[in-house]
Amino acid sequence: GCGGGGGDDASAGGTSPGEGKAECEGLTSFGDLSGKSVSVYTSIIAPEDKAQKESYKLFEDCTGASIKYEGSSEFEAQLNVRVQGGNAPDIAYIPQPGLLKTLVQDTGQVVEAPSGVGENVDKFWGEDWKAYGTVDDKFYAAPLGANVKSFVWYSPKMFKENGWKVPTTWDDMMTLSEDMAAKGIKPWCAGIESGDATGWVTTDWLEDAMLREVGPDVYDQWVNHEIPFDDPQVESALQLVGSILKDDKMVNGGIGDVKSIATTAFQEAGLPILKGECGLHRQASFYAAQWPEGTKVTEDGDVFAFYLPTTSEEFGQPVLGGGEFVAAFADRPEVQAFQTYLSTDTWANEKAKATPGGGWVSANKGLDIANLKSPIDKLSAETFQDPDAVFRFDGSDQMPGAVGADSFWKQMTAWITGQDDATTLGNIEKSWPSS
Amino acid sequence: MTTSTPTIAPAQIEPPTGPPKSAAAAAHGGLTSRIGSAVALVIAVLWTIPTFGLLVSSFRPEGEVKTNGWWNAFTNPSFTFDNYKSVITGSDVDLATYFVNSFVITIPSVLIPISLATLAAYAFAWMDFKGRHLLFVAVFALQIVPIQVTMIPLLKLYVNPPFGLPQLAGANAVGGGFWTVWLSHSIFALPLAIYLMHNFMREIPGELIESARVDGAGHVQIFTRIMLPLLTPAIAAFGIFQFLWVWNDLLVALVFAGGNLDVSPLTVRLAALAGQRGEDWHLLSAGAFVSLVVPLIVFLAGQRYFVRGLLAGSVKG
Amino acid sequence: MSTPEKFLNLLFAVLLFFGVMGAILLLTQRFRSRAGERIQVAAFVLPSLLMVAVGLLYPAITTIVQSFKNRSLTEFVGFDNYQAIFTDPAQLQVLRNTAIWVIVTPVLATAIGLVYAVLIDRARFEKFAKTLLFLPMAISLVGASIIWKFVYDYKATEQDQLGILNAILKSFGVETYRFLLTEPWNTLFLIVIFIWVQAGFAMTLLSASIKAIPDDMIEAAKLDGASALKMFRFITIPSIRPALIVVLTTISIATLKVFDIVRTSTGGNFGTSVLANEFYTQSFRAFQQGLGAALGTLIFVLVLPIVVYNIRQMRKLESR
Amino acid sequence: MATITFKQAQRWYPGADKPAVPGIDLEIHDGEFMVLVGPSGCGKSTTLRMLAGLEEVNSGQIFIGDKDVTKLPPKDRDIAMVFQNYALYPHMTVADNMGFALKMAKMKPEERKKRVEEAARILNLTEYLERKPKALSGGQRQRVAMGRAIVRNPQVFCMDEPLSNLDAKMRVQTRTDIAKLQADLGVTTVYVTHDQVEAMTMGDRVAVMKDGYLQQVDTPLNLYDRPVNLFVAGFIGSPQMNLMGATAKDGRAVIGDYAVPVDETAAKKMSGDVVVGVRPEAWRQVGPEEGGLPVTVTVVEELGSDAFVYGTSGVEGTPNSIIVRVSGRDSVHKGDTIYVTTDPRSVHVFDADSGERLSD
Amino acid sequence: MATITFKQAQRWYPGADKPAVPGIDLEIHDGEFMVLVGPSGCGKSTTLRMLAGLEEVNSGQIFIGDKDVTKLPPKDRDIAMVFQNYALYPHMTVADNMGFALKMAKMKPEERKKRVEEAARILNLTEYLERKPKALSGGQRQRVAMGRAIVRNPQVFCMDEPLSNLDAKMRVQTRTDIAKLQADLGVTTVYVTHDQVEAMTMGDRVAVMKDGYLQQVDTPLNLYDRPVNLFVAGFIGSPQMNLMGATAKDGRAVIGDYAVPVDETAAKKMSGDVVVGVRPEAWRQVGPEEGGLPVTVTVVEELGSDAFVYGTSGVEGTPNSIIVRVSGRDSVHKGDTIYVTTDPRSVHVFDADSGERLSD
Ligand SMILES: Nc1ncnc2c1ncn2[C@@H]1O[C@H](COP(=O)(O)OP(=O)(O)OP(=O)(O)O)[C@@H](O)[C@H]1O
Ligand SMILES: Nc1ncnc2c1ncn2[C@@H]1O[C@H](COP(=O)(O)OP(=O)(O)OP(=O)(O)O)[C@@H](O)[C@H]1O
Ligand SMILES: [Mg+2]
Ligand SMILES: [Mg+2]
Repeated sequence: GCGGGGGDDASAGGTSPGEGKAECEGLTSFGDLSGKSVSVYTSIIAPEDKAQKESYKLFEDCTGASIKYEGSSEFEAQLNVRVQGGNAPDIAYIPQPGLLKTLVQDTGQVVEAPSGVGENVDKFWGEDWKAYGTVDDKFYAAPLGANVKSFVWYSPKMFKENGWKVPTTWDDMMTLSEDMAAKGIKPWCAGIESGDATGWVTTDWLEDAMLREVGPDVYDQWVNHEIPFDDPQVESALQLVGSILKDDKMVNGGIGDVKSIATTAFQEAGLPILKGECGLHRQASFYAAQWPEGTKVTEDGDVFAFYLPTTSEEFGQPVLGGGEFVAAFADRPEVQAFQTYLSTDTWANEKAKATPGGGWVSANKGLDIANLKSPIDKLSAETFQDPDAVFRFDGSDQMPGAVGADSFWKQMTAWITGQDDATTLGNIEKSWPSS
Repeated sequence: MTTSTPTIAPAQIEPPTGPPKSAAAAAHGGLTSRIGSAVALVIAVLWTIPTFGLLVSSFRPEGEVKTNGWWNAFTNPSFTFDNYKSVITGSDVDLATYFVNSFVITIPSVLIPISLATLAAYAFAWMDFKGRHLLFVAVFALQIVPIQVTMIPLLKLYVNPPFGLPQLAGANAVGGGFWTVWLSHSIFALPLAIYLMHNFMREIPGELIESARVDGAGHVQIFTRIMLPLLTPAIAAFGIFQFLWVWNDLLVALVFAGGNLDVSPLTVRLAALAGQRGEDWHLLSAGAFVSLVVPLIVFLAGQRYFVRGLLAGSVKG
Repeated sequence: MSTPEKFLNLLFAVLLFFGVMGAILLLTQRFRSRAGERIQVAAFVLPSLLMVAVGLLYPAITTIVQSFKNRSLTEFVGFDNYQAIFTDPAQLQVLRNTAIWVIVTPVLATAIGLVYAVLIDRARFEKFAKTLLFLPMAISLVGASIIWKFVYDYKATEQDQLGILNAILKSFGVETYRFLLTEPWNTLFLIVIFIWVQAGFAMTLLSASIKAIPDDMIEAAKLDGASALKMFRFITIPSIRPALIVVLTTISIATLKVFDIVRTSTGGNFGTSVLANEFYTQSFRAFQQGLGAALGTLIFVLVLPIVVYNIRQMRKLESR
Repeated sequence: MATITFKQAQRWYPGADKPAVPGIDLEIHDGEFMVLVGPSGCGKSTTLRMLAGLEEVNSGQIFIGDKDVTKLPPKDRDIAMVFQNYALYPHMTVADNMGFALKMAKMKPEERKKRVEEAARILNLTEYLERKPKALSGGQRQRVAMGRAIVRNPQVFCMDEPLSNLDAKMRVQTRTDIAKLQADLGVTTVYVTHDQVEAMTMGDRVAVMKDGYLQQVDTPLNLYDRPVNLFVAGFIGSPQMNLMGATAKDGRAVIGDYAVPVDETAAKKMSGDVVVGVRPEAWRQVGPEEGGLPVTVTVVEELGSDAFVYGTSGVEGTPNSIIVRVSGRDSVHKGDTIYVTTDPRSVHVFDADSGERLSD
Repeated sequence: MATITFKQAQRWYPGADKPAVPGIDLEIHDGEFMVLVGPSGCGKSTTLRMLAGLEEVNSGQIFIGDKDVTKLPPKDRDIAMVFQNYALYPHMTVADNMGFALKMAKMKPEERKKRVEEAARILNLTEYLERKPKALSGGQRQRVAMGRAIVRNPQVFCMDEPLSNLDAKMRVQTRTDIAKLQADLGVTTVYVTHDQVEAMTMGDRVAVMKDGYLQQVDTPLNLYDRPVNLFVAGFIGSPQMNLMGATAKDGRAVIGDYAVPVDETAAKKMSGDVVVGVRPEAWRQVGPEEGGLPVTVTVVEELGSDAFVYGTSGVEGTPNSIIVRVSGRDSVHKGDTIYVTTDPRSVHVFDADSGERLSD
């Protein structure tokens, strides 16, 4: 289907170059944008940027505008510099709601989303998603891509050989782990080294545990600092994580002991699964890209993922995830048109089609799962669209930078290398900015 | 006078053996003793092994790179050019374009600061004016300012220049964004360059400058005709460093090219090679060597300016 | 822009630059008299001064002012940021680490560069040998970060090793070692990386300066019976003293500013953070701009001893 | 017009405990060839460098012509200088070194070439024109330094020991060439030398310096014949004048048994202790009976043309060694005792305390 | 034992088109004081530097004592050298400069200090001991260079024009001190100088070089009295010997109307064109009627002690300028014509083609 389209407010008037073409239906309302260009700044770089650019083709063809895409590995810091330096891009894909908030509040240069975008978001996303793009009750940014973080990677082949089953409850999972340990395999492998972002993997662990142990509501309070960071409920969640990550029997399959988690690059952390030295690896859907070429990522192949089970039925099926939000720093018609386009189901499906190798999903309900090519993406999309799923965005990405991009990572890293639970949480609490 | 005396060459003199081929090092043993060579060798090996590992890795298939050490390549060799192929071809922008950008960025960013710095250094070293020591110290101390500190203020200036100057960065930048990059690199290089040049200049015997002044040369001529030739080694050394700093710079290009992909240097491409999540080491290692080629050539070419005894024969004492 | 356009741009810029500079110099050299001399001085130093004043001094002052402001620079908070730094044990450790970096790196990098430069001077493979030490300088940071990953990587003893150091340890039957994790030695292992990079810089400059030592002085020392070591101690070192100071100073300052090595290797974890890394993290990651500026200001302050030392050396040389 | 006037010009090197030149007063006429002599370290080079503008003048003034040049930069003084330590441009060939000043003066290349070649010819440097200073011998370097000055046509020549590294033949020849050139061009010249012959033969006048002070400025012959004080007497002439302590008695200067004849002026003026000076060549050998000063020969230095006899007189007050020039050869041998005397005309009498000349 | 033997030692600078020293053969006895003289650029410094081990010997050998040192590094040769360009250590004080070699030889500080002070005293450097070379005058620097050598007690001294920048008085004094030191220590010495007086008075033997070839190695007097060829004749002696083209006729050498008396050996050997040499001091002034060579005086150079008369004889074959030393003063004036002659004993006859000496 193709619904949506943009509201009238996004039209530049004139006759769209796409007028009359079938595939441009729904885009013609943007008017004639020939010769206009929109600059887009993102953290999505090669090789994944290729599919991005591909997915803009339709827009460019139909409106005549051109999209200038720039991806950078230094995106977060650079965006801030550019915005403060007065050289902001037209549009930026911001992966952290927390950063969006800072930009809105500190620089005042983010412009509100046009009404068409809001309508689209209301239509294709849940309320929670809209909330992440809203600051001080104003809606700024629509979600773009998304990923599921509550995944555990495993080797279907290895499971079959050993007669193991994919666990559906936390307890099952722990029993399975002990089984594995009994067989002489360290069940879990993990790695949190990520250069200057070292530690983010553990924050995901804690967030997943929070969702499962104390539920989404407390999770939200925690994220918004309505309860202190070192609340006893958080401590209990951390203990749950510790029962896996800080137990020498459980980790670190194929790599070393607990401490080796701290120095193992998250990219290589799951690889021991291929060698049969490790059974389980909790990591987001995008880890699919890490498997060496030739690895079959299917339900009965070399590796695949299952949903990280919950500890109780109480809070439904919490799903931790991440994604980007489309923030605009200009309100020129072409910018608004593009912004609107990105919030449509049209784009979501275009993007899905442009990504034949897989590795991209959206929480856009208009996304036709059939358009997704890879089994893991399908699994992700199904997870998002599962009516039972309770989605929560990555907590550290929503916290202020001082916590979410600094002390949370650092302290969790220190925690891995031996710091106790209370100190860890206490230190993070202390670092929460006062203003 | 009729003192045109024929040379009395003793009869037994054997015919001259012909001119020696090269400067002989025999009389200049230096420190080239056995222990010395051994120490040098150890340092050289220690310094090279890490890079060598990278070189080997750049020829290994992705799976191997990620799962076992590069030295295993010798016991069970499996080599491939795929990494280089993907580095050279694997992007929608031509690698050559990035090379061109890097060159266009680097050349003025080396020439401009060197010229300005040698001039300023000359003034600080050999011209007499009030407050010259103070100014020199101030300039030299500015080396400490990290680029990050300057990014936002400078960018603001470029985007909204005072006095109605044309906008240098941003969408309507003149020169498409190169100018700000050149300017910024020059600014960042100046303190160190002035400091280095000043110190090398002070080493030149004052008598040479005096004699040029008596010969009627003004500061400009002394600078161009005496200082520059005698400073070649220093200029070459700094030139090489500035070249490779600019060549390998990512930050300045990212900030001041201001989102203009048209002018992105090779490093931007290289950073992108790291992959979305920094996982593509096999590509990175190949990329590192692709971008290493040019600085290496510059270094090798620059070496011939590191000459010995430039001042020999000039003064006695 | 097309490639020819870019090169045209380049050519234009270079010609413009040299044209303007040439014109200024040609014009000013016509002036005689005292005032003329002053105009010449201006022509020589003003372009540089202007550029550093705008590009470095102004931002530095801004930073210092900002260091007294709050997180988002909206209001003044006095010395709060500094107080925060000096009362936080983690930040104190950062200061300590920075001190270790600044003391160890320049000395070792210069020493190694010097020894190497002297040893290969006049050697047969001089150029090649120099290239080897220079390579690390020329390799981009991304390259260097993988290089050192392949050196320091840790895997438990029984696993396949990716890091060569641990592979060596393993082959000697020693337990593998967490080079980047074990405090306080990990700071030293990070310093090794920077020494690896900077030794080439030291070597190149010192070698140029060694070549400038007058031959006849060396000859005189040889006749005076100086052995290789004594020559090094009594002739080489004093002769290249100014260059040594330059190299030490430059590397010290570079060390104060270094953050990318720490950032890419450990992210500042495991007690390895240094001032520059903290400054970067606070300013651009944590968006604590006031605190970041205060850390930046501390970097400026730390350079003062180096500046003072240089002034004193300059005075000494002047009176030589 | 290029007279040179030093007016109490002082140079005090920073950090030194006394001025190198405490204040020099000297007038050099237009076109004059002024030779500066004095012991090593007495301030000759400093004086020259002040004139050239290379040393700051701490107090006092210097004029070239009527113009006060005290504060003028060197390049505007139109002075050509030969540096004592050469100060060649190491990166330039000999030809470029010599042509540099002309190039600075924007002389045409052909004309420049001609002048350089001419100078090279005079200095026997033609075959080295394309070499760099590094590949030259000491004397060749010095000649290049010389050449750099003589290609020019300046107001003033300053030459600091320009010939010290040349062999005798070359030196005589160059000396003549310089003198000729200077006479032709009429360029005022200040010339520092240690060579007595150069000082005596080249200078229109000679200025003798000591410890930064001028002692005597006079024509060479006057300097030789009528040194104003003991220092000049001892300094000018080689081997040096024999200076002997004596006592004034009845208008004669008495050294032991020997009474030196003195001229009338001296005879009138002297009293008490005096110093008597006799040049080695002013001694006349006499028979033992004629009452000369007995000298026991210790060394005979044969110079080919003649010989210097060094001996002791044994008489109190005479120096350790008395030097007598004897012409011819083989007439005197080590161990001989000879008797020498002299004429009143050739006797210099100085006050023992002040060192001032008493004789006419 | 330190005789020095050069055996066909050759030095060819890289890049030069001919060897600086094509092959020198020279034996210097133990304890001998050998002076090297020759025109600027003839290879004196090169020879010295080969001996010191500072220049590679391209072919041939050098022995010190019985030991072949051709390939020995300089520091193992135990040679002290005074460099023509001083080569002082700019970063050391004068005292440290002079004491450096002693320090290298691990001499005790007190002993070192004593020796340095002693040398400084000889060289009048005591008050400059704490200065750096930069703050010294040219002559002071040269004395430091000298001091560096004399504090040592080496096998061989090599001195390359060590006194060229000193004033006459200082030079005479230092010359004597060096000679004395050398005699006391008995150190074999090779000494380069341009000063005729130094060469004649200091050397046990003098070696005359030209273009890298030895011309004559002999005692000073022999060199003066019996130069083996025209070059040596012209080079030794200042002002130089008058050399005149003549024709052999009836055992006499005829120049225009004037027939020069020659000795018997020469009379026998000579034929055709010859060159006749007469030293300036060998001329005797005669009356116009006595058949001397007429000389029209163009310049009279007064030296104080005596004068050199430069004149032209107008006779074909004579050089532009004939030099005559006249003693006394004021006897001859510009424009006069004087008549001079000489004795057969003082006449040197050379073959015009080969330049070889014909007279006895
Ligand atoms: N490094 C060099 N390269 C090429 N030629 C050289 C070099 N050094 C000296 N020469 C040449 O070799 C010849 C001999 O030089 P040397 O220094 O031995 O002369 P010298 O007799 O000491 O002269 P002087 O009395 O002028 O010092 C000279 O013609 C000189 O130009
Ligand atoms: N840069 C300096 N700093 C301090 N003292 C100096 C400096 N240059 C020279 N002097 C001193 O000043 C005095 C005069 O030096 P100057 O060079 O004028 O002597 P000079 O007459 O040329 O001697 P020489 O004949 O030895 O060259 C000397 O005693 C010297 O030591
Ligand atoms: Mg002097
Ligand atoms: Mg010489």
